Amino acid sequence: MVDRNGSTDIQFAIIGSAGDGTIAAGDILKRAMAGLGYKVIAFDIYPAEIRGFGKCISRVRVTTEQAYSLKRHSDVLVSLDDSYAIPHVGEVCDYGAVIYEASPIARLPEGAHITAHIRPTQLPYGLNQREISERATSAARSRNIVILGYLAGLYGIDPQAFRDVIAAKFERKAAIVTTSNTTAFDAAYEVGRTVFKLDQGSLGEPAPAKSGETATMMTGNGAIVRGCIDAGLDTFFGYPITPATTILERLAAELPRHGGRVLQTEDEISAISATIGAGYAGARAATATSGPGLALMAEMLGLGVMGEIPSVVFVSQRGGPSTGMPTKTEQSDLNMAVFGGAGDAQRIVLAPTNVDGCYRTAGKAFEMAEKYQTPVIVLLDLYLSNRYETVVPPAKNPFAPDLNKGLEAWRGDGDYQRYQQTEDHVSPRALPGEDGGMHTVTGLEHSELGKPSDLPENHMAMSAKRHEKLKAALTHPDFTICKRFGDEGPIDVGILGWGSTFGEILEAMFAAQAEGIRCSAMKVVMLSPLPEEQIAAFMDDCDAVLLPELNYEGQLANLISGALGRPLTRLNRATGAPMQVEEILAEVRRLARAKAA
Amino acid sequence: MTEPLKPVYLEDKLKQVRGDGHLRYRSRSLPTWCPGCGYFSVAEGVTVALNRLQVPLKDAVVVSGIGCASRFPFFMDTYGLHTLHGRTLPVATGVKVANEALTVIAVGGDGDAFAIGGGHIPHAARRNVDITYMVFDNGVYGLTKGQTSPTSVYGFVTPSTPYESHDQPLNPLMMLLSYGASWVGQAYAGHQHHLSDMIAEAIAHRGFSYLHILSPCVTFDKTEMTYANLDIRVRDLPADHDPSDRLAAMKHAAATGHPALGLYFREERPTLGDGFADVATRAGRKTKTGAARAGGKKKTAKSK
Amino acid sequence: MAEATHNVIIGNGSAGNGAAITLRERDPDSRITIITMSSLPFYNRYDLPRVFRGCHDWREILVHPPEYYDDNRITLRRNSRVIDVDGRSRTITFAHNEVMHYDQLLVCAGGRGYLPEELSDYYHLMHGFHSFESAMITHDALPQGGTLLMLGGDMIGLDLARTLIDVGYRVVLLANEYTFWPHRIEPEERDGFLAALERMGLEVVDGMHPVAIEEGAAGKPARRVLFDDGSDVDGDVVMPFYGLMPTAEFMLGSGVDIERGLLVNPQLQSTDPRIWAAGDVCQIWSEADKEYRFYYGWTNVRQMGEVAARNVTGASEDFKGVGDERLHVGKDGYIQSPFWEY
Amino acid sequence: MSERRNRERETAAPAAAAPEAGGVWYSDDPRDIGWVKENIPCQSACPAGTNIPGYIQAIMEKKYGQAYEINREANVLPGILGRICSRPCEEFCRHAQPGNGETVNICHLKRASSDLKHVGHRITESLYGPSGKRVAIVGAGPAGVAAAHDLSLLGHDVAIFERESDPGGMLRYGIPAFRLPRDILQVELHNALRLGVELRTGIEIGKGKGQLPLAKLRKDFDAVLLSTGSMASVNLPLKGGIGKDDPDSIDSVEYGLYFLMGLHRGEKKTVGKRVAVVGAGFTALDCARVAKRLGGTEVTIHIRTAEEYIPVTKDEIFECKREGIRIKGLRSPSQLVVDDDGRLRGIEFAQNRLGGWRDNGRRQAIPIEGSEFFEPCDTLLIAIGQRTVNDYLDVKLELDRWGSVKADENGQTSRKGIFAAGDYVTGPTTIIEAIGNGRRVAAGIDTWLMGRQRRRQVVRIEPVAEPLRERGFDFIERQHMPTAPLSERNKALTNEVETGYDEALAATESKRCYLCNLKYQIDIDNCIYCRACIEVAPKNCIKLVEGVEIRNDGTYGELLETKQWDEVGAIWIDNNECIRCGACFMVCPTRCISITRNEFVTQDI
Repeated sequence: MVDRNGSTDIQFAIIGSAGDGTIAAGDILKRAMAGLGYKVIAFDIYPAEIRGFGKCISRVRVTTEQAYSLKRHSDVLVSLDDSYAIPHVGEVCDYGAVIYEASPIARLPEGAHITAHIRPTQLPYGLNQREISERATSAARSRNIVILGYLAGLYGIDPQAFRDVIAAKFERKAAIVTTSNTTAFDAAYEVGRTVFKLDQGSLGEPAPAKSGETATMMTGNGAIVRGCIDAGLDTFFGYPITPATTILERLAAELPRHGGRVLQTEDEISAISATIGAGYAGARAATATSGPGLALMAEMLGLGVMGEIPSVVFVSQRGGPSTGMPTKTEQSDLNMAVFGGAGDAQRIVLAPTNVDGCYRTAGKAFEMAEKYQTPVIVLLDLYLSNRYETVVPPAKNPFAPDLNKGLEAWRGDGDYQRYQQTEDHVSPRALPGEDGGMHTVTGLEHSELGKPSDLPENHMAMSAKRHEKLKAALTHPDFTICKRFGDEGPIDVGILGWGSTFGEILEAMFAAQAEGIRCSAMKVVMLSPLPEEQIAAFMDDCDAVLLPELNYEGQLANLISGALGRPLTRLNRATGAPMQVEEILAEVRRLARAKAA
Repeated sequence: MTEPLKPVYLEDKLKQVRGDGHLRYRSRSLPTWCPGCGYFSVAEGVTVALNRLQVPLKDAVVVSGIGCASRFPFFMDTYGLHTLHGRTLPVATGVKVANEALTVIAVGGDGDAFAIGGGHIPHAARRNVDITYMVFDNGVYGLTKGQTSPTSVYGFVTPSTPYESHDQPLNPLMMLLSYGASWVGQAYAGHQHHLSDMIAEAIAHRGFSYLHILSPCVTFDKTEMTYANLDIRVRDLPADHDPSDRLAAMKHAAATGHPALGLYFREERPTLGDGFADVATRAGRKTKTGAARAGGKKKTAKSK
Repeated sequence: MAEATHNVIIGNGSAGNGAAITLRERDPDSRITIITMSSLPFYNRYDLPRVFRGCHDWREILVHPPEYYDDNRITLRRNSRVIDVDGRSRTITFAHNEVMHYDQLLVCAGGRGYLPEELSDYYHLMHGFHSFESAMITHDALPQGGTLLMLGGDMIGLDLARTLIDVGYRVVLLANEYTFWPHRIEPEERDGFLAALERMGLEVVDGMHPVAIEEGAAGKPARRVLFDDGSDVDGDVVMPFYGLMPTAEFMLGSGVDIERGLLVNPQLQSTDPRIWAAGDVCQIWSEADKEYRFYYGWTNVRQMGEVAARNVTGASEDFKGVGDERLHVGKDGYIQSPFWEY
Repeated sequence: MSERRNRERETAAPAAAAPEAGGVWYSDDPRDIGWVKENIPCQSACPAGTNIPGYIQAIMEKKYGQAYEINREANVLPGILGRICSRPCEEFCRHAQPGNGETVNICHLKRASSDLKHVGHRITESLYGPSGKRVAIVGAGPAGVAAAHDLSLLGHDVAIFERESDPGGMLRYGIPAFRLPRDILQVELHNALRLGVELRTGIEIGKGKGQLPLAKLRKDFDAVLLSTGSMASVNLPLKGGIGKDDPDSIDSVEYGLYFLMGLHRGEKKTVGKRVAVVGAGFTALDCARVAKRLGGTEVTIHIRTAEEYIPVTKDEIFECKREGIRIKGLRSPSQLVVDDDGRLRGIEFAQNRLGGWRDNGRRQAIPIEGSEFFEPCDTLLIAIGQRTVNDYLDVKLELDRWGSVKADENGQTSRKGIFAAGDYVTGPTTIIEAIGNGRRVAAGIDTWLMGRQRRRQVVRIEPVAEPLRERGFDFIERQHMPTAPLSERNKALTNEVETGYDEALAATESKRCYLCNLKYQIDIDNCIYCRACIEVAPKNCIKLVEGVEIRNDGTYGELLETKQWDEVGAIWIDNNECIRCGACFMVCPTRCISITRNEFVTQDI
């Protein structure tokens, strides 16, 4: 658990059945560790059922320096339900610990208890989870808290950090909930503290916080919310859909405090409609959904493009097509985000690669929507939306409050032309209520005046206008549209990536460099319009280019090879699970060997 | 419980339960609803009802949308169709139009029905398509973990309405009565036997029957539509209520403080199927309109 | 294809491991499971005194590396306590409620330290030495250069005493009839042996009868032992060494014969043809002595495991106690015991 | 709703049961009787059928007097049994099942009910009117006293004839005072005999002169009950010509039973330093402990088999050992070794090996040829068993092959009107068995005298509003009986070793009882199969059931479980696994789980 250079790198995996409080336990654990100043990256996997059945896993990686992805091997596995945990025992590293229920209720056939599967190289810790909980609270419900107390005791982690989080977590519930859970925690802490320790190691100290910085822990969705608020979001319309729901919930709780308005509509169609309406009226407006919802919104987004109305749509991707795998992660809505809808309907598509990126991208999305008068789609995925990272919020608000090229920019004579052709293809935009700016927005193709017109040259010109204005986004101030990491100059293997997968890509790159492979990685944040020059330049440096993404078709690979016509190696995974660092590394090695040969 | 309690003997009960044959309508796999969920009661009711009506498994189709309630088809051994959020009724209509012989049961939760699916209900009702629509109303979004729903009480605090919801709840019974549903009833998951009776009646009714089922969500609603609450609040429709009196029915439906259980409204009128039959005859030659009407009233063959 | 025979061994000590590897050699296809209550793989209990020489990581006293079990296709069940064995259905029930079937069962559960019932009220005031865990706890309780009050002695205790004295602790031995257990010594030899112990640096108190143990008063050592004559002695740690008694409770329901230990014939087979025993847990019929008797010491125990395993796999071999079991005083004037040779 | 529910209950009503106000029902349905037998294992294991959960709940509610009465109803002498009972109940306690912890200290709670009841506590017994019948009982031991109590309660005139100067039999003459203080014995016997039982001590029945012939007794009374116990030692034939049938022929060798009886008659007894006791019963242990107190330094009990197989409680063995007594197994004495002037030097034993099981559930031991060895000792006490004597009989009674009087389950011997009970019939057993048998025979005598059975056993089923326990109780440790310090024990033969529970200890221990007489049942008519109860169950006690095994006697056997939804006919509580924690009751959404108290009561017919 304490690695070579003495700094902490320990990954916990808590596995149980839905209803065991697995996810809640993981949540308390990561918050407590972050509270102690550790860097945390965490990701939960849970089934669609609310309770009763289905596997839940909460993985929490605690490090001194921020890690970029989860490890394949966990150092500690806690089983709240052996039937689900047993297949994962192999995930525990040598001299890693396996903590399990020592006295199950039901008679078990041979092999049904986890002790049958723990390797001699792993450390078994039997714990009477249920009994400790029942002793402390007369009910078994606190088993998930019990294992936390045990972990704290076992690894000498400050129990107060947990007590605080527990208190905070159950704040809105009856006081008894907090007290009984704390009792259970303390009881188990004592057990963990006094149990014979099979491994003498304890956690290394967290890195001291830089002065003035207070690191907090956020999910991708949490960072989106923070970004929205800092960017001055006015209205938000949403409809619950996994994994975007928490954006709605968080904004519903927080936006009103900042003068914004949130409404849960009856469906996605209504949500995007209201968003477009508010955008027309000059509000910074947004909605959030997932693939199926985006599909419903396609037509209305078309109106947004056609009417050149600012709007921001956050799309957290999940396994598709159709209802697909609502609780599994995937990067397969890229095509729909970039191309979806009727007609030539280009819009800006951004894809942050980590939680901190979610914050910046969210804010910048509003700047761009406003500045370039277009819908902006921000592509997340379940893995990024739900995973926790410790981030340091910027000291001062980095987002421009108002970039609207307003009526005052109208220089022409005669009637105000909402769609006037200009240098930068962006027309002055009057907002309802502004004198002298009256106009009509329509989904019909229209003239500069906004009057319906299907003249050939007009449609050509307007199409050009709607596409050309977006090019400026490629140089939008203070925003990373793509970025290169790792070795400079000529490269054996270059890795291109987008979205959440880039974390694994970075870890793989570091590993490859450690093995002496000249390796470099580039993340592409702006997917439409595509930063073709930078990508081309990067590919020039590389003998081989690898593009790992979580979909079956290789959607970004198609986009790039379509745009640049260059060869690249695809690594497509559509398993519903995040990419494995080892998978990427193996591919990098293969390409490096191929080059050497 | 201090009421006199005579000994109950397991094997007598097992004989009764396993003997009557309603278990055959169940799937093999156990329902995945939260333990305590009212939907278990509905599931029990539907199997009992189908058994009572002797509907062959092959002729029953259960159609649902998205949501906890919509998992229902998975727990039946009949034909099932798990469609998209809110799109239950159009799909169910299609099934019925394609094969009049089928017993089509559409089910969904309050969100699926009255939020995203709300637009479809009036049309299914006025067409009087001969299907049964059961809404399991727990007044909350379960599958997305506890947000407010169209039937949630005013002032409901949920993750999406942390400062209380400020929307009035819909009154589904009033809606359906005004939409022109030809059979409207209400039951409660806590009253298993009455529920089974109502489901049987609803399925037997010829035309669009709407059964509203009050069904607590034990996971996300600890305060409003709980068993404890409903046990006290629910009452039976007065014995003298005349189910052909739509206005009287609406009066009862309006009294939401103490939801009344039972049959609110029933009328016999041509179904969508009759309409098709009528069109067919009109389109054809050599038939007298009158005969057509008579034929229209004839009950289309249901293999019940 | 038929299931491979499942040979289950209860106990992960030298008997159990001796049996396991022998079984593996003689029956390459069989399933072998070793069950142990400990959370550690097989370590050498005779190495436990090393804990007081600064060896605080159990990995250092493992007899085999953990991989050994996988390499030999031996399933090791740690933290697993057997609460019942049913000879009729040939099943084992674990404390964690799992039920396991066996074809042949080898009971090598060993023994635990015996504590005379008179002193049972004071158990919580004594320290143990039966496992790495308890040795560590004792180590932590014993201040550097502190005093150990050793009740009885016995060869395990005296072995520990040798080490403790060597690394600068003080050992007060309250000698009694168990002091040289399991050696059977003649009354006239006794004083000679006690003298030898004193030569080795132990402080021997003989003929005193402890009746109670107390926490030491403030400022005094942590423990105090009171004698029937009203006198007492102080020390930091009190450890009872009254020899071993077999760990056989879990076999009571199995239907096999038990007196103190499992009663087995010279082939180490119990009264249930599919249940065998080896090590400190079994009482072996000795035709010579016309009694059921115990055989102690690493060599004996290991030997028993191997013999049992061979007989399980078809051989019919009698166990004969190995080596000279007599205690004697060596040239250095110190006590020499075959039990210390391993 | 509850109205709707009632309707269904009506239809569910079985013919067997009969109603009573307040929701209480009485049933003689074999399934209900079977349930009580199966689900209250402690009560079933008690030869006297004591309502154990009943009295423990009373103690929990601090109603000690009531607890005492519940005991008296079944076992007549709670204060005595609370001390020296062999506790067949405790090994069957559900709390002792794997994973449930340690058995409830049932016996010591019984003692608590007697110790803690108010001084001048009022004994409540519903008396029957005088029957005009007269019954003579021979022998005032446990069986005789129990029978006397019941018969007098049933309205008969009872006279007990006792050879010794005081009543009690083995209680008084066998068991040492440090286990059973004599004042307690006195009070308890008095309570049992106070209903006008005429006690005639110092009278021996027999054909000898000065003795009262049985024939006369039979003439003067409507019925005679023989309960003279097994008051003779089984002889130990030893090689070497000495003490073939009478080891007393040399000093310092004596039969344990006579040793104890002499001691309790007031004779002076002494022992040497090294005392050997041969035998494995309570008598052997008592001998050893007495010897220790009389100054024996090295007291050893030699047994033929092994500790595991001897018929005494573990506590008793443990206390023995604490007092410094050693137990050595697998040996049979083969001969006494005596020096020339006839003084005992020691015993020669043969090494044993274990044999098969005897039909009384005990192990056999087989001596091994040529395995003899010598053990020195100064005193030898032999307590290898007791036998009945009936050479005194002047009336011809049929005997069985062991020479005991033949009697049917009602105690009726071959001679009408002459009954027999207790160890006298069964051979040496335990006090509680003797009492149980005495009471059964008393019922038999009553039926015979009155010409019909007057009482029967039925199940009383009473609704209980809510769970009486909480899960937390199950984790309370077993409260051990406080004992006098070793130093105190040897000071006097009369110093009681076990000092008894105080109120606090009794309260704590009583909480541990699962109250197995509570029956948790799911009303299938209102169950919606939602499994909320299963989720909260602390054990594997609530099951998805497709059927149930029904035994020939009409009682229930195993539940047939299924995990297949379309096979699940019922969700049912397996009361054999249930620990009565009430979790399911609290959580059921349709409140279809009921609790009833099910217990045996005797009804007049």
